[in-house]
Amino acid sequence: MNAVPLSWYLTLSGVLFTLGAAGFLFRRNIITVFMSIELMLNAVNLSFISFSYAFRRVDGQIFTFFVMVVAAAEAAVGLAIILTVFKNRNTLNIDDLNSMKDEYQPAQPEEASETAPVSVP
Amino acid sequence: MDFLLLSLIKAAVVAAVLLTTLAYLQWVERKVIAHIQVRLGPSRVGPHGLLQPLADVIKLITKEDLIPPHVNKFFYLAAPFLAITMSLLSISVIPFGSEVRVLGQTTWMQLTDLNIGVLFILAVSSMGVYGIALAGWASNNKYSLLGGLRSSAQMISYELPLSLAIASPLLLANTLSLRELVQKQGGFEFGFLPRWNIFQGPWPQIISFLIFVIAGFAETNRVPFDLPEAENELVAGFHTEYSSMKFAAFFMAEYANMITVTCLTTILFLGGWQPLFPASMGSNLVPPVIFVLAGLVALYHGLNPARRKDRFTLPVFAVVFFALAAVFLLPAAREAILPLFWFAAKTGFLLFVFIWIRGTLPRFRYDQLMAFTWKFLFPVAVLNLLVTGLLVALVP
Amino acid sequence: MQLWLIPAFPLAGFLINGLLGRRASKGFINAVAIGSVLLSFAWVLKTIMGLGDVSSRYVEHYFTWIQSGALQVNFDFAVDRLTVVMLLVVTGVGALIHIYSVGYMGHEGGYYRFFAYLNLFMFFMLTLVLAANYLVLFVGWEGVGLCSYLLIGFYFLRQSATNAGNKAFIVNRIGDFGFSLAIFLVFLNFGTLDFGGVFANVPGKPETLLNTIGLLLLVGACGKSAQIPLYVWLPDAMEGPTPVSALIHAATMVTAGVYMVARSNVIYIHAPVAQEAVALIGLATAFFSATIGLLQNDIKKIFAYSTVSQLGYMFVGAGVGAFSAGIYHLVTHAFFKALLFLGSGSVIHALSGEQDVRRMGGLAKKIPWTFWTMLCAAVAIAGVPPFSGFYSKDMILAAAYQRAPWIYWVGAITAGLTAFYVFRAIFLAFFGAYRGHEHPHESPPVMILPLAALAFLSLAGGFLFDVPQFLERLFPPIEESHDVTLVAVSVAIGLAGIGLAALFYVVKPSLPDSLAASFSGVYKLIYNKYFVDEIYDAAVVKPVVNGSRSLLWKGVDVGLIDAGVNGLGWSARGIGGILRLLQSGSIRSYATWVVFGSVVLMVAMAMAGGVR
Amino acid sequence: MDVILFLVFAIIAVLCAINVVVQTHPIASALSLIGVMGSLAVLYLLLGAEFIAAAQVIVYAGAVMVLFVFVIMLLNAGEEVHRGRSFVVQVLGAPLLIALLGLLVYFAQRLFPGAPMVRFGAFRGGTAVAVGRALFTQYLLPFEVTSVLILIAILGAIVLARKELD
Repeated sequence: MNAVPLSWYLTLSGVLFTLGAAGFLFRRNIITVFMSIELMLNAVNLSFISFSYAFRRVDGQIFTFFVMVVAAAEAAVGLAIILTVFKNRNTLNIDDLNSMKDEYQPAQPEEASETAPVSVP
Repeated sequence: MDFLLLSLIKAAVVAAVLLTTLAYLQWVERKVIAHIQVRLGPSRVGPHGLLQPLADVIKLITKEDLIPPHVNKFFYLAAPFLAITMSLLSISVIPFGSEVRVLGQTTWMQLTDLNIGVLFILAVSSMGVYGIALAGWASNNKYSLLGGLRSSAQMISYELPLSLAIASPLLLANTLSLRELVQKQGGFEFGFLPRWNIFQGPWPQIISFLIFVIAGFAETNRVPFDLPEAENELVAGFHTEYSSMKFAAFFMAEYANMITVTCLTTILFLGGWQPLFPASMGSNLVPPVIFVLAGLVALYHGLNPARRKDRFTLPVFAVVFFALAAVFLLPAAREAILPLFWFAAKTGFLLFVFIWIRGTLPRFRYDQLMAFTWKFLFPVAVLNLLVTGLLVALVP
Repeated sequence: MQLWLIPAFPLAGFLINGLLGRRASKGFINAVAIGSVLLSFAWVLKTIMGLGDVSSRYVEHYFTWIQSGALQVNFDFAVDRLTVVMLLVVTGVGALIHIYSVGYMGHEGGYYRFFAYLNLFMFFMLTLVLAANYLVLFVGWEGVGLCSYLLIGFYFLRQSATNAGNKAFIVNRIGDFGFSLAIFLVFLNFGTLDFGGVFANVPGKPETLLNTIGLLLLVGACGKSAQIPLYVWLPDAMEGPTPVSALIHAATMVTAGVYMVARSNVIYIHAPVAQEAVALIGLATAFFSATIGLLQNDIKKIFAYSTVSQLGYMFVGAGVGAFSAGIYHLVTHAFFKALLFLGSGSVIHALSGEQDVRRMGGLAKKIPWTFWTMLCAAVAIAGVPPFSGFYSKDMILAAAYQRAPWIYWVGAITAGLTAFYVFRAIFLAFFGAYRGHEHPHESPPVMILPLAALAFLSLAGGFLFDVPQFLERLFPPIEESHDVTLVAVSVAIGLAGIGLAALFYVVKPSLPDSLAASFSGVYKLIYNKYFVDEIYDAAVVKPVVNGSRSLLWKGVDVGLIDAGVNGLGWSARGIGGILRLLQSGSIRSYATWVVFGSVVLMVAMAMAGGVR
Repeated sequence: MDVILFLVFAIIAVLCAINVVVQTHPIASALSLIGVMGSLAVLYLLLGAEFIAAAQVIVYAGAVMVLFVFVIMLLNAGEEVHRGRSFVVQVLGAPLLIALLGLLVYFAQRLFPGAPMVRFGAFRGGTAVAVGRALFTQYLLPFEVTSVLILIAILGAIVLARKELD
């Protein structure tokens, strides 16, 4: 018992990924949701590294490296967006951020393209 | 189980030495600052205040452990331990000296040699931010929060030039292992100039040395970068709400960080345990001579005492110094202790510089601090790295 | 040899003046514009010195411009004797006209723009001349067309100027269409566009093919060189500043067609039908526009029709196989026609913008320099021996007689007409009593100097530069005729034209009006330029516009395309109306659907055994 | 030894991940996430990816998560409020996630049915040298493109966050 089957690592990766997805689905705080995404990315990274081990090639690790870089860039921009959203809406609850849904318009397609009201300072 | 046992012993020794050093470093700092400011410093507890650290420890332990209301208790308690853990962790990869033989065992004066040792230190030091940030946030105090935020921003900002300054000597040495890094700096150019990275061609790393030391000051929140605890603005910054041992933990973390930074500087730029000049020119005789001189000075002041108790204490020190000099002359012991001496000497000198600067320079303003790193240190570090890389690539 | 430097100098001038000229002083602009052209001229001279007698073709390869399948086009420049002649004319006459423009344009707005355009024109013209294959030539060809458009419309605030620019551009497009078809055909059948490669393979190709290519090239040449039926743009092009008329619409650009035909002489020699067509179109144009020129009253229009007529002469030369004679006439024409235009520019300048010859008169005393230089040009164009026009025109006529005597006769009569209308203009403008209101003043020396230089060239150019001999190895030899009677007849007809003009406009000024009255039908026809513009408008322009409006716009665009697009939009809206039910606005429900999708995919994968 | 290490850190990772999801306060979630990342770094080490392990701690734990903690502190994000609800999530969410987990585990077992055993030190292709060589030869173009991406991200973050000032 001095070695671990590779499938254990992949299973762990799957478990973490599912937990990340669960966080995404059930959490309402936008920052926590964002962190759940990072968790999912980490889970994927783990499987990349496992594959790298399985095939004895460095390529999987390179992929992980790129995922990290992209995650860093994503975090920077994403958190800046969260800051802006919070400043404009004063909420971090993801359920409150549903202005993409067209709730107040009747079913007439012509009137759907109403221009946003311009606020005059 | 030899390996485990040996490691445990080494860990115990290092921990003991390190904690003592931490305690006495504070005594040294107080003494040096006092003398810079033409005061005496601690002198009541023990001869020359030598027992002051012990007294401080007793005081801190027995003090009432306050937990303010409305704090986030878990994080409030976790923060100081996070800080001290992270700062002590990086000591584990620092090589203090070369190979030694003790009781038939051959071992390195280093807890462990990772072949990504430099990355390990970077990783651990980047985790150190959390202790401070959490402490600031969990205290539920505006001053603490501001101090914590300031501190984390400062540490993140200065980590960039710090890392870039580390990268240049790595390019010269072509390794990430700290032990190999020191070994690569052995030997002498032209018979006298040590091949330390700060002197070594093709591009002597003086610039990155300076950047590293400056960034090191900021990373350890020392004067002139001690904004997080600027008492006239923020009371005491992130540790305003901390008392007794939790405060001591932060305090120890700061000094441990100082020691890590100076050790790292020594290893990266000043050749670790490599001597200043070749043994053929008598570098082996330096420590005995120093200790003999110190012993003579102590003896002289003991014979012409300024205070009454000096008549007993100083001769005792003189004897200790003479004994040390004698140890350095023993061939068997010399092999083991000489590298340690050089390492300690360099690190000690750098620690003195830290304290010296604290006694000399005023504090930066916060915007100056940020502008300094982003607009000056960072570009210079990038430029230096570029030049180093280019020269390493071009010069065979 | 660095041939590329020749066009590079004017290009640099264009860039400097075009980019920095708005803020620069006039001195700076002059220095850059004239300096670049002079440098170019100097470099042409140096090149010629370096090449010795230019007995063979010298090619310089720069880079592969287009590499696509079988099509490989190199950006190459080449120099042979024909190119040398063209280079000297373009840079030499160009430099003189640049200098003249300093005086003429001195008080105009857009000074830097004018010189930048002129330099750009020089660049493209030199590229055209230096090109070593049809595509690079086409680049220069289109470039000079662009500059011509820009300069005709130089006074773009004037509606007539912009209209004239558009007209020139559009009419040239028709010619260019023919030219590009010819290039396609050449590539299709020869596999290359390089002059050397094409001409080496011409013998042995079917004659029909060569005739087609020749005729298509002729279409292109007709557009650029203002031949029937595409000549209509050139008279209108006189809306541009007079130096432009001299440089582009008399001396250089309009001769590009002749140059191109001469360059393709190998094709035409093996394509008799096409060559015949060149001769006929040239002859028709020469005669036809000469008659129009008889009754024009705008001094620049007179010379414009004269240019069309003389270009026709050159085509006749090329058409009857006397390519070197055509080029010879091109050179001499560049001298005297540039001089005529610059002189008329000087007259217009003296009269502060008056162009109508009926409101001139008696100017000989008031602006003597202009008068004498223009007189030189007039005798040269009238074919009075031993001036330059005599040599070239006589050579063309002689060659024409060898081919067909009737061509000679028509050509000779045209020469008489030419002499008549040119001297009509001279007599009306410089003799008699002054009929205008302005106070004429002589032009500044900077304008007179180029006039004098060109006058010298017009007078002496004929025997100074023996172009045919210089070009003799390049073209098939012309059968020399030493029939002195032919020469005598044509000279006599020319002198008769001058005499008639003197009779009509100096001795008995009432004669023209009575003649006009008695031949009023013909008079009206010619006076209105045979109503060609009106015919084109009715036959081509109106149907196209009306057809576009009723069929393409109302029918195809609204009925078909808009309906289709709108229908797509409506159906998209309809489908979207259903799908929008899924859009709850809640990210979490979207994410659920994403998970759902991936689960479905993975189940499918597991069932299909997709992974191992 | 390997088994013990794996089990210890796998359990830590899973517990921390669960904590990320169930904790109501974002900062607790963030710190748990750091725990996940730290234990994953150890697992990377076991898999022979030492450079990536260090990068994981430096980049993820040391930089990305600091940003998170920063933003949480800056916005003073408090406990989560359960206000809106989504019918789709409530009905479909849990079954779908269980199905997802089952499928992932199934695939993991089917892909590598126990055969490759992970021994620490058996694969040493993840040294800084190996990764660097791959990055600067085979993956040079993606690497450079990534640097451009980061530059753009920095600009974007600055532009977006700048609005805080006015």
